[in-house]
Amino acid sequence: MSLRKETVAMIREYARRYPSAQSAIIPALWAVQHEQGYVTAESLAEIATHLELPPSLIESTSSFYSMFLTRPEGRHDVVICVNAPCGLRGADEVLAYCERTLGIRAGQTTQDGAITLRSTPECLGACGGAPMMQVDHRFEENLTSERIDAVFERLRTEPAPHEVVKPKAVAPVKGEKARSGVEGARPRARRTQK
Amino acid sequence: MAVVTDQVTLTVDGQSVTVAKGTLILDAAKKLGIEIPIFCSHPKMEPVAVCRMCLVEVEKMPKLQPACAVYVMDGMVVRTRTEQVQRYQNGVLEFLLANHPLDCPICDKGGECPLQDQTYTYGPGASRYDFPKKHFDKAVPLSDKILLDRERCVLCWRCTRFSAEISGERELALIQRGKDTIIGTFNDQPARSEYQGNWTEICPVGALTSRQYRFISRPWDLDRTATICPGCSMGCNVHADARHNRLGRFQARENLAVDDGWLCDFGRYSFPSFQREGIERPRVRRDGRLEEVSYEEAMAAAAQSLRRAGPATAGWASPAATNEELFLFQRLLREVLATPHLDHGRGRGEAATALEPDDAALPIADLERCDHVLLLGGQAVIDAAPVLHLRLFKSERKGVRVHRVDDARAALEAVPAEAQAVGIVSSLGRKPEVDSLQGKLARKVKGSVRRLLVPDGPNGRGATDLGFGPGRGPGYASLDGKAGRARPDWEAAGVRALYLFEASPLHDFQASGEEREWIQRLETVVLQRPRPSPLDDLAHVILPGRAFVEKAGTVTNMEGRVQRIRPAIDAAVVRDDWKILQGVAQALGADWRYRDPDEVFADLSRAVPAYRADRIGERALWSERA
Amino acid sequence: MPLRDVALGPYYLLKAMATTFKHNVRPVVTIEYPERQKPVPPRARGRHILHRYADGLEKCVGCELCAIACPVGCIVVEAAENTPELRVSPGERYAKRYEINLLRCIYCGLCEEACPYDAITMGPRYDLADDHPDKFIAVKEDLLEPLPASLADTAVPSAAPSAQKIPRKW
Amino acid sequence: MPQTELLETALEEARAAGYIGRNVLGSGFDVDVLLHRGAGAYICGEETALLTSLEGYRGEPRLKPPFPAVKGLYGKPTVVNNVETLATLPHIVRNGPDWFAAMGTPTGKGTRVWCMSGHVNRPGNYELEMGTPIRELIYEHGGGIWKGRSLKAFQPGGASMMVLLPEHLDVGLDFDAIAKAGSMAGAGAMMVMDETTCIVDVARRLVKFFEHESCGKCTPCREGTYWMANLFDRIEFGEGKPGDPDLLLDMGYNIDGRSFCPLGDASTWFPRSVIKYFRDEFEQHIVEKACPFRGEREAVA
Repeated sequence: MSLRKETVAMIREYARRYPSAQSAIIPALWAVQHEQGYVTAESLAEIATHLELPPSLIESTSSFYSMFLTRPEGRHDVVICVNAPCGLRGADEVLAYCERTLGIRAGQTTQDGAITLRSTPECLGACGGAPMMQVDHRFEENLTSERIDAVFERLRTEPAPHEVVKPKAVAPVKGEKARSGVEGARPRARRTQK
Repeated sequence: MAVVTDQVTLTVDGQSVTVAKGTLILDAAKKLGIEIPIFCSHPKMEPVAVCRMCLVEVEKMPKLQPACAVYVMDGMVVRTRTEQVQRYQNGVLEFLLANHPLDCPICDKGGECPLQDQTYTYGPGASRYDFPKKHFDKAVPLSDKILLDRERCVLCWRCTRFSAEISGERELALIQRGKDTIIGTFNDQPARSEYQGNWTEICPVGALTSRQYRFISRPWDLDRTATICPGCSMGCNVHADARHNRLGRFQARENLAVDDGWLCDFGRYSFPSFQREGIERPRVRRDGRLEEVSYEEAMAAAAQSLRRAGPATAGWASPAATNEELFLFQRLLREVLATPHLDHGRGRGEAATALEPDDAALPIADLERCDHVLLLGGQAVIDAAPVLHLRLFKSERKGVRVHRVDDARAALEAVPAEAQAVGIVSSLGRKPEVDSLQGKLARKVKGSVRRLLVPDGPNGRGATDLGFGPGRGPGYASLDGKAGRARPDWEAAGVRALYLFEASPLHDFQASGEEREWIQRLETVVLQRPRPSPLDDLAHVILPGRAFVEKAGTVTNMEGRVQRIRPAIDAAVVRDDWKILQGVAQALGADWRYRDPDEVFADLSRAVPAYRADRIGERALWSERA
Repeated sequence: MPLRDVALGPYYLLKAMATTFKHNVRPVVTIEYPERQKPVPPRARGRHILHRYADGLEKCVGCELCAIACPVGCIVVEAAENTPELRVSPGERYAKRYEINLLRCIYCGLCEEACPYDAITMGPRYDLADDHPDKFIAVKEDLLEPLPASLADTAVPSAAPSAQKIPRKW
Repeated sequence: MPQTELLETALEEARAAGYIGRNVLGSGFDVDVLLHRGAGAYICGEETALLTSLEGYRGEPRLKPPFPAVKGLYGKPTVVNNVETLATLPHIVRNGPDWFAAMGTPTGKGTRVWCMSGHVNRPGNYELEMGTPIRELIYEHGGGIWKGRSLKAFQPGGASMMVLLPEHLDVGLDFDAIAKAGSMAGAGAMMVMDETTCIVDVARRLVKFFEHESCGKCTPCREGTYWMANLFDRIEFGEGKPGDPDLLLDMGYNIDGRSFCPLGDASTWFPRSVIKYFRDEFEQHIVEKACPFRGEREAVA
C-alpha cells in the first residue's frame, strides 16, 4: 500500500459523498494522480480496496479517460493541440518547432526529465487563442517561437506540480483543463507493434 | 371502447403478430420466423444495442432502430429487409470485418461462428478496407482455461456483461476507449472466475476460446450427444461433443428449470477425466496375480465368492451411477445376496446422514420466486454445485434477498417474520442444522419455508430415492427392522466381502489408509469400475464397466428431477454396467431378464411410484409425489 | 486357285513386307512405361500434393475445409497447435494428421478448390497401383512435398507420424 | 487561475452566504451544488454519457428511452443543462423574460456566445444578438480575414457541423437560418478558413478528433471513424485512390443515423459537406499525389 494517508482519507471521503461508491472512482483517480503524478496498476488496485469495488472496474474507467497517466513521465507535461482550429493557425509548425528545440519527438521526454512533449487531436478548449499548448494543465495561447522558448526555459528549472501542491482536504484537485489523451499516455503496450 | 390488454399487435415485414407488452422487436420477429441478425443481444442479458447489427426500419421513426433494444408498441410497422436495411447490414459487417483477421481456417469458432454466418447471409462479398489491420497478440491466455484473441473481438460486450450481470464477478471489463477498446482482466491478471467457459460459449466470434478444445475439431465433425453434466448434483444439461470417439467439449444445453443455460467450469472441463485409453478386459486374482479372463468367467468368479460371504457382503455404489444400475445393484444385494449393508457415501465419514424426500422440496427454479433465500454454509455450498450461484445471483437481481450465512442462529435472525416464501439451501453435511432451522423459521415467518440440500454426486439424490443406503428401501420404504449398517460400521458388522461399483472418476470410492487396510484383509473384493483405480491392487475380481458419459440411463438431480443420460462416446470394448450386474445376479441364481435399461426403469418405477413420470425428463419431485 | 493369284503372290508378299518395313523407320509411339512416363496436361488431377513455403514450413493449417468439401469423405485431418519448439506451419495451427484414402478418392479436385492456403493441389501422378488396400491410405508424409534441398538438413521435420490408434471412419 | 478552483471558491462563497446548502436563505429549501470533475472525454457531452460518467463508469452513452428526465442519474429523474443555459439564467432572472425575448429573431430569441477561431484577425468569444449576420461577426467583430486574404469557407457550429461558403455570409446567426443554409448552429463555434486553407486537411483533423473521442461502444462509430481517419490521412499525404471520396460518402451513409449516439453521426457531417462543395480539391490531392496547399503553410507567427 503505497498511497499517502491523506489521499486514502480523501478517497474514503469521496466514497461517502456519493450515493454509490462507484461515483468516487474518478475523484479518487484524480487524488492519486495528484499525489503521484500518474496512476499505476498498483494504485488502481488500492483504490479498488478502498472503494470496495472490483479492480477491473477501476481500470476500465480510468483507461477510458484520457487525462490519467499510467507511467511516470517528465516533470512537466506539454501538450500541443493539433485539432483543426489550431491546425489552421500553425499548430503543426509549433509542434515541429518544439521538437526541434527540445530535441525529442512528440510522445517523448527530454533527457533531463523536465518536459514530456505530446500532441493531441483532442480539442483542448482554447480555439480563440490558437495555436496553443497546455503546460501542466494551464494554457499558453497565441504561441510564438519567443513565447515557447520562454516557457521551456521556465520549465527546465521548476519542480513538478504534484511535488509543489499538497492535496487539500476534500477539494477537487488542481488543474485547469485536460491532460491530453495521446497515444503515449495509454497504459501498457498491449498491442503488438507491427 | 378498446379493451386494455397486455397484448400488442404489430406488423413485421407485412405479417401481423400479437405479443406481450415489453417484448423486443427482435423477439416479435422471431415469433414470425423472421430472423434479425444480432451479435450483442443475448436473451439473458439487458439490451445494450452496441453492435448495431439488428437495425430495422420502423414506420414513423426517422432513424433505423435497434430491434434488440426497442420494445414493441401497438400498431408498429417494422420492416427488416428493405433496401436501406440491407445496404446498412452490408456496411456494418464491412465495419466489423475491417479489422477482423479473417483467420477462419485456424479459428476454433469457424463453422459455428455467428460473424461468419451473418457475413455469408447479410454481408459484403469483399471489403473495401485496404489499410493494414490492427494487430494484437494472438491467443493471450486469460486463464488456464481460456484464450483471448483480441484481433477477432467485435466488442459485443457479451462476456463483460456476463461477468457483470450473470455471474456478478465483474472480472472481465472493457479497457481503453474508441478504436483501442479491448476486453481484459484487471492488469492482465489471470481470470479466476468459475464460470469462464460460458464466456467462450456466448462469444459470437472466436475471440474467447477454450484451451482444451483448441484445434480439436471442426464443429461439423463433432458427434453431439444430449446428456447431463457429470460434475455435481445440479444436473445441468449438456451437449457432449466428441470426435473420433474422443470427447472434445461440453456445451450448455439450456434447461431453464435447471441450469438456465449456463455451466460451471468444474463440470464443463471435467470431460478429459472420462477419456478411455485402450482396451480393458476383466481380471480375476489367482494366486495373488490378476489374470485376464472373459466377462462370463469373471462374473462367475465374483458370484462364487459373493455367495460364500452371503449376508456378510457389503455393497458400495458411486453416487454417479444411474438409477437403473442402482436399482439393480440394490436388488442384487438385498434380494439375491440378502445383505442389508448398502451405502453410497464417497468418504467413510459421509455416510451418516441420508436425504429425506423433503430435502428436495424447493425446486431450483423456485429460488427466484422466494423472497428470502438462506445459503447456509455460504461458499462451501456453492462449491458443491457452482451453477447454483448463477441462479442465486439472478434471483438477487430480481429482488430476492439472499443471505449467505454460516451460522444457523444468524440465519434465523436474517429473515423477517413477514417473509412470504423462504428457501434454505445447504449441503447434505449440514442436514441436522437445516432441519432445526427450518422448524424454527416455520414458527417465525408467515409464509412457507422450504429447503434444498445439495447431495454429493450427480445421482446422490437418486441413490437415496432408490434406497441405496442402509436405512431405507426403494421409495423410502421401511425395512421392517432389517436395516443394515453404514459404511463406517461395516468392519464392526463383520463384513467379509465387498462389492464396489464405481461409475465416474469424479465420484469414486475414497478410502483412508485405515479403511484400505481393512479392505486388504477382506476375503472378497469385487470391483466394478470404468477405469484403472487405486483399488485395483486390493480387488479379487475386476469388472471393467462404463463411465458416466459412456452409458445410457437416468439420473436424479438435487431437486428430484429425473433426467436421461446418453452415451457420448462409444465404449463397446467394455460391457454395460447393468448387464454386468444382471450377469452376476444370474450367476448367483437370480432369474433376471432385462433387455435394456428402459425395462429396468419400468421395474424401478413400479417399486418407486414417484419415478413413474409420463415421460422421463419431466419433474418427478419427491415432495409432490411421495 | 486361279493362276493369276499364283503369279501375283510375290507381289503381295513384297507389298506386305513394305508395309512392315515402313514402320521400322517411322517414329515410335509406345512409351517404355513405367521406366518412362508420359507427360500429363498441366491441370491434370492426379495424386494430391501438400505444399510447403519456400522456408520449408507447411502451408496446410489443418482447417479441414478439404475434408468437408470432399464429396466422398476420403480426407481426414486433425489439427494441433504449433509451439515454439515444434513449428510446422506459419500460423497457430497445423495438421497433425492428414490422410487421404486414395481408393475412395474420385480425383474431383474439390479439396484443391476449398483450400484457403493453396496447401493441397492435385499432382501429376496418376499411376497408383499397389498390392494391398491399406497402402492406398496416403498419410501426411506421403503427400508432403519434399523439403527444398537447401533446407533438407536444417529445417524442422514434419510432426510425428500420424497416430493410427483412432478408428478410421471409412 | 484554473477554472475548477474558481468554481470551488465561488461555491464556498455561495455556501457561506447561504445561497446553497441547507435551508436556503431561510426558505426551508435545501439545495447543494457539487463540483464533479471529468477526466477528458468529449463523449461525456452527450447527456446520458455524462450521467454514466458521473456514476463512475466509462462515459458511454446509454439507451434512450428511458430518457434522463425519467430515469437518469442513479436511476432517478434528472435534468441535464449545459453551461450556456445556466450562464444565461441570471440575466433573465435579473432583467425579466421580456427583455431577453425582445432580442434576436422570432424563432431564435436572446443572445448567444460565438467562439470564433481560425483565420480571422481577432479570434475570440463574442456575444451577439441572435440573427446577426455572419458577415458582421467575421468582418466587423473578428476584424476580417487575416493577412488581407479572402474567405474560402467557414464552419458555423463546432467540430461536427457542415461547411458553409462565402455565399452564406449574409445568413443570420440563429438556428433556423443556419439550418436552412445547410448547416447547424450547434455549439456556436465558428471556424473561419482563408483561401490558402487545405479543406481536406481541416476535415482530416476533425475526423481524427472524432476517432480519438469515439467511446468505442457501437460498431459504426468505432470502426467508421478509424477508417475515415485512415482515408483522410491517405488522401492528404498523397496516397489517395480515385474512389476514396465516394467511399467516404458511402461510409457516411453507414454511420450517420446508425450509430448509438450523435457523436458518430456528427463525425460524418463535415467530411460529407466538404466532399459536396470541394470534390475537385479531393480529386486534385489524388491526381497530384500531394496536397496542393502544403507549400503555402504559415511558419510560426
